[in-house]
Amino acid sequence: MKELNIELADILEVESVTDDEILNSFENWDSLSILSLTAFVDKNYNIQISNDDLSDVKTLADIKNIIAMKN
Amino acid sequence: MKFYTLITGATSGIGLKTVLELSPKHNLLVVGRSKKKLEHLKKSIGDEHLYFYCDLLDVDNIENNLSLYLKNNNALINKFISCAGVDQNTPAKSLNSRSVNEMMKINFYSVIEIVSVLMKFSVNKASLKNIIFVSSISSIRGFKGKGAYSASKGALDSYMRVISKEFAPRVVVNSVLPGAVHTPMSESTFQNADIVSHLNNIYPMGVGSVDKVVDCIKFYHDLENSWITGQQFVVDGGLTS
Amino acid sequence: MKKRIEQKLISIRPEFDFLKSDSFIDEGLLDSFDLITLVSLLDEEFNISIDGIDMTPENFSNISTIELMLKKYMD
Amino acid sequence: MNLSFKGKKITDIVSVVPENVSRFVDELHQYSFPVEKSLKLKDIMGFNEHRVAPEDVTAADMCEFGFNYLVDSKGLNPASIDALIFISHTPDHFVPPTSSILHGKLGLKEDCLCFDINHGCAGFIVGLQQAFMLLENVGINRVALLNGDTLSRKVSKKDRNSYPVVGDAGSVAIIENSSDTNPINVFTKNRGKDSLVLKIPAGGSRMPSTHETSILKDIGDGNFRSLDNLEMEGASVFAFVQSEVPKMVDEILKTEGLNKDDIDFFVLHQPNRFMLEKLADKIGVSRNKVPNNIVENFGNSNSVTIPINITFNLKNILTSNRSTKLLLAGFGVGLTWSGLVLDINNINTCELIEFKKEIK
Repeated sequence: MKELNIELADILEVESVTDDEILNSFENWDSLSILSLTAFVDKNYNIQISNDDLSDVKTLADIKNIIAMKN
Repeated sequence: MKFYTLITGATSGIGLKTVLELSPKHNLLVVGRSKKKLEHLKKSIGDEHLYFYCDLLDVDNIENNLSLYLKNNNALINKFISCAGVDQNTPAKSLNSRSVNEMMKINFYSVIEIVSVLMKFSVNKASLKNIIFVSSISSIRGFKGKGAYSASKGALDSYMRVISKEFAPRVVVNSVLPGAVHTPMSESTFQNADIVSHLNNIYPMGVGSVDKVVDCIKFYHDLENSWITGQQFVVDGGLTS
Repeated sequence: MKKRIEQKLISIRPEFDFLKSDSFIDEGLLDSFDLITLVSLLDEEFNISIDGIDMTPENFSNISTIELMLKKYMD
Repeated sequence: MNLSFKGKKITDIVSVVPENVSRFVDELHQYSFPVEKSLKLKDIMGFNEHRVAPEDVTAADMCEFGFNYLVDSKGLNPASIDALIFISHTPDHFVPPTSSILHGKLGLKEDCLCFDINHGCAGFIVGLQQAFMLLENVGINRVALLNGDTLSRKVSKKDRNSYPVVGDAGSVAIIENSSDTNPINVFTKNRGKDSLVLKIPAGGSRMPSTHETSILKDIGDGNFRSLDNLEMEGASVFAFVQSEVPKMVDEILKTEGLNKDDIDFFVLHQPNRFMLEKLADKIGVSRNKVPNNIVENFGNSNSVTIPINITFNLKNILTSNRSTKLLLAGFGVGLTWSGLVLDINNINTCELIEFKKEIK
């Protein structure tokens, strides 16, 4: 799921994002970024992530786990 | 990396005049669907600008082509002026989704595609600072026969207000809403003497010219660190006042 | 099986009597494009795919040689 | 022969077809066969629609159009091209090389190598191999491979067996050095002793074109052809393809350590529908994995069928992030047969466009 790292970097307006970086530490990690990311996941993997799913998310690895679980 | 102002609809009417006004002081990325006109423009304003051949009707290819074009030319876009547009007088009774769709593609969907490319960090970094849409007073007033055109400009302005909030504080987004001015797009209207005399009657300051509209575009283009965003600027000689 | 083969041959070239010839290609009953049509029809009729290598004048000399070749694909 | 390369990739592919569509059902009157008999062959052979260029448009014109599309709409910098290869049976002139003419028209720099290669069905793979060899040299980082043919003019309009399946087209592929270290193996074999089974007899030095060579004659099976037209011993070519191409595919897969299942698509040259179906069966892969719709939509355009196949059928897949494994193979004129396995993802450009003579 390397494309997810690329997309998230784009959304956060940084050069790259690793799986275990804390998302809250990014200046641009806000509600709009979350919407962009869930839209991308929906479009590319046909998986819907809800707000509840995201409540415990700290890193991209957590998001990848959610995708893996729902797949 | 060099910064450019991207201008669509750049080979005629308001877009062309804007290009001619801005070209001496700014790097421009000129977008047009007529290769001949682009080449002609290149001869008159020079090689230092970029010329991107793109048919905005081909909406599905805009993202790929524009991204690649910017990458291959090491270009970053800091300002975007959307001038491309088509007009058509069709009574609502005769409208159908197919003809409206074509207008929506050029007047609205293509803008969405371009903005999304320019906001992509991997393509354009965080370069974009200023967006100006050339809309129309048809966006805020009803004129007979302008159902599709009004809808497309209304959509554009609604979208403008939303992205002014989403992209703040980095990007300012505004629309310029011209009244009737004589351009190649409105040529058929202006060939009819009755309509011209009617227009001169209803416009308190008379029918406008392209220059008046371009003055306004240029003003907002040249503003740096402006606090004005999400606004519609009417340039119509007082018609809608 | 012979009957089914003959029917296909007649559908391509109704003007010939395929029972009377022993050498379809040499005697001009089938040209190369008739052969292609025939192979297509036989593929469909018997639900097989005749190998291109088997598209030789020898295999398509007469109904018996065609039958013999087809049997290879039926096993 | 198997040549191995590293760090090469195709970044852009554009195919160009003429706007003009010619339909088999409208051509039936040209042929001396009963209509019903010809129609029987329609689905079997893929006689349907093909593209025919206007008389004053050459293969080079279509290639030029495709290259300019990359420059104008994708921002390709002409000055970045270090070598240009033009592969065709239908050059603009005998002298000069068409690659030289194109070099001028495309505005390429003087430090740029130009070659014409006279090749057909295997021409796209032959061209890729040349491009890879050129890129092995320091100083060559980007190669433009142009393939084009106007075969419709080399085939008699009264030849029902050939005319419906040929089409005119051009293509441009941009090939670069890349940091990808996966090896690319290119297989090529030649059988020159059989070279004349596929030929245009007249027009060269062996038999110059004259009034006599242009006269159409009934060749015995109801088709009319002149010595200026392409002719082939159909059965020999067919047997050659059926026996050699599957062997080559097996050899390629063995060298790459791959199974047939590992290949996402077999992108083969497209002579006609029947031959491709037989070939897929012989190779032993599902016909779904062998895209076989180029003849019926565009016609066989020699070395351009592989780029057309890629741009017509695989655009969405190859521009996506997912890596796709293609086995490309060309076979025919020469007799040459060649192939390779390519992994492609995120390709910059993968487009089929129509040639428009009048630029607005």
